[in-house]
Amino acid sequence: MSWRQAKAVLEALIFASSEPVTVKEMSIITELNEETVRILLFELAQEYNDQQRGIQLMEVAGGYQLVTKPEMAVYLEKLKKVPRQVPLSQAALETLAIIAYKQPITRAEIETIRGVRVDSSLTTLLEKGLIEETGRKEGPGRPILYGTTKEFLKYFGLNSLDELPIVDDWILNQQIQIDLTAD
Amino acid sequence: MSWRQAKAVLEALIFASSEPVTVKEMSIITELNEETVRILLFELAQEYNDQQRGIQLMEVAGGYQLVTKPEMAVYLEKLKKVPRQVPLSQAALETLAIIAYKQPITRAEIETIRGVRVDSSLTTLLEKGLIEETGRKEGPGRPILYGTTKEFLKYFGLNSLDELPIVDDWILNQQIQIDLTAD
Amino acid sequence: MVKTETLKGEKGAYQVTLEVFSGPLDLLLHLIERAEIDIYNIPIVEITDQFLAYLQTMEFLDLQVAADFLLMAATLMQIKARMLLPRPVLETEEEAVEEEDPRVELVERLLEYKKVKEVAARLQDKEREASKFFPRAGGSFPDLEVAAAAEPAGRVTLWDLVQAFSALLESLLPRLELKGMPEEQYSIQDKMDEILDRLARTPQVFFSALFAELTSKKAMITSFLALLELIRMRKVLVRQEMTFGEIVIARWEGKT
Repeated sequence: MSWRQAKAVLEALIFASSEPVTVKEMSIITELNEETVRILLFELAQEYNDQQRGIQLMEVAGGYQLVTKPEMAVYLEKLKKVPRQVPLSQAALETLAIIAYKQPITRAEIETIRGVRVDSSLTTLLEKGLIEETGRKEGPGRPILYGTTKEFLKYFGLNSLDELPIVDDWILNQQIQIDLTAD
Repeated sequence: MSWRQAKAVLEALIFASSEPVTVKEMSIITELNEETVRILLFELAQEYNDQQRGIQLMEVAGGYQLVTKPEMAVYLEKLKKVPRQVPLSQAALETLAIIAYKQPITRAEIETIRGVRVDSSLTTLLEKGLIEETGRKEGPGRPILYGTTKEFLKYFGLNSLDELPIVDDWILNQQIQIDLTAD
Repeated sequence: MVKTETLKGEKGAYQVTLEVFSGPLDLLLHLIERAEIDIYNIPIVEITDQFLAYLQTMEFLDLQVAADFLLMAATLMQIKARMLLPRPVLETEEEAVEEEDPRVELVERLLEYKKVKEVAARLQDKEREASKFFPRAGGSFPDLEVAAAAEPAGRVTLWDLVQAFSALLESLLPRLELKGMPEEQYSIQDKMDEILDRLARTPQVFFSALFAELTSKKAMITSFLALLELIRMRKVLVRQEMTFGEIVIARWEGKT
């Protein structure tokens, strides 16, 4: 496989997949090592930019996906055939914020923080696939624990949970990396 | 809008649309006449070919759409077969653990242990080929029995079911809980 | 919940815009912020009255008042009652310390909730940014759903960056010294803008390329500090595309 062909294959793979494709997967399929795949992807990303294309390569949720460039949004909104998402409500966003930073967490714990019942936001978030049941908490009633999904990362354009905005003195997620707290 | 920009807009429109986009629609959105749109599309199609890309522009009934090139099919097939690198969700793992240790087991029995509906975990595990239907239980409704597959052994690097860590019932339940709250 | 309720008055339809709150804590926080009062010293009588007045307004407008709001009203009235009770004469200092302000728990909840609101607002920003990027929607290939691994992206730690920078400085310093160019006068802010401008043109820049054209050590350090600031502000991402490869600076994805 030539260099150019390899890039074409990667483009086709990322284009055709409904989920972000990981370097590892591309490496297995093309039988090229991961380092080579990364170089190819880097070049591909460059080409999308240099050539002033309408689409670009994006690293999201641990993989790569093709998306339109942000400056195209104004045109895309004019075409009905382009599916659009309804933004989340304030209530759903607050519930999601708590889950994202404090996962795994039970419904009762979320309700204590928000001061309201959260049944309907939980239903919305579960339906949208932004959260999922991750298990059960020890103790009376063994309540369901909730956590965020890969779809959550995709939805907010995040590569991993580490990219969640930092809130001062609300360092709840232990996964937040040292590089950001180092200063 | 420059010539190059117009092409980028058309590319974005065709890419993000759920259905083929017509010349008329593109003309309205870009405020360019249909003849110009056609020329732009022709050029765009050329570029996809000249540059040995993985995708191409295709005119289909009702407009234009982007598709992968036919020679990419072989790689796309492989994409379907790439080993799943995603660790199973906690919910699926919990279900799988119960099946592994208590097989053959019915859905209702799993649900009694887990205390939640397990439809989606079962679907996932069936899709991944980690479990299969092994028969039907005697009695009312003759419910389906589930058991683990050879794929299950491969997935966890086991030679046989005997290699599963030994646990008694009590520990099994505890173990699952510990795993779930570990992080 | 809706932002605007259309109400039918006697003289025809008119609109009333209501502040809609996502919960009683949201309303309470709003009242406190509007009154510009110290959250640690809430004038409970005043705030309780305002809270109840809001509920009355809701009822008056025939809008359903959720049970959670009523519960909060009860809590507020309870606190109010406790604060209005004549304080027992305290015999010792110890007792005085033990006498807890009935507002403490509420204040703690409000502070915690305030953070939730802050995070929700930031998530909303991210949502807005991400909504500008449209994925492919058309004719998805059947069965082609690929489960992607949460592969650790080549993240770079601050320490890696500092090391790379000192290595770079070491290699470039002789050249800088020879040039003897007049020193540039740049602030960190200038350099931050410069880096962002650059990333606006090309989404990714090699770490070394950021410093290649600089003519003094001071300029390089200023640039480096600017880069660190941008990382802290999460305006840029730093990653290593290859295991032993160059460090790459990229625009924060989703941000225009």
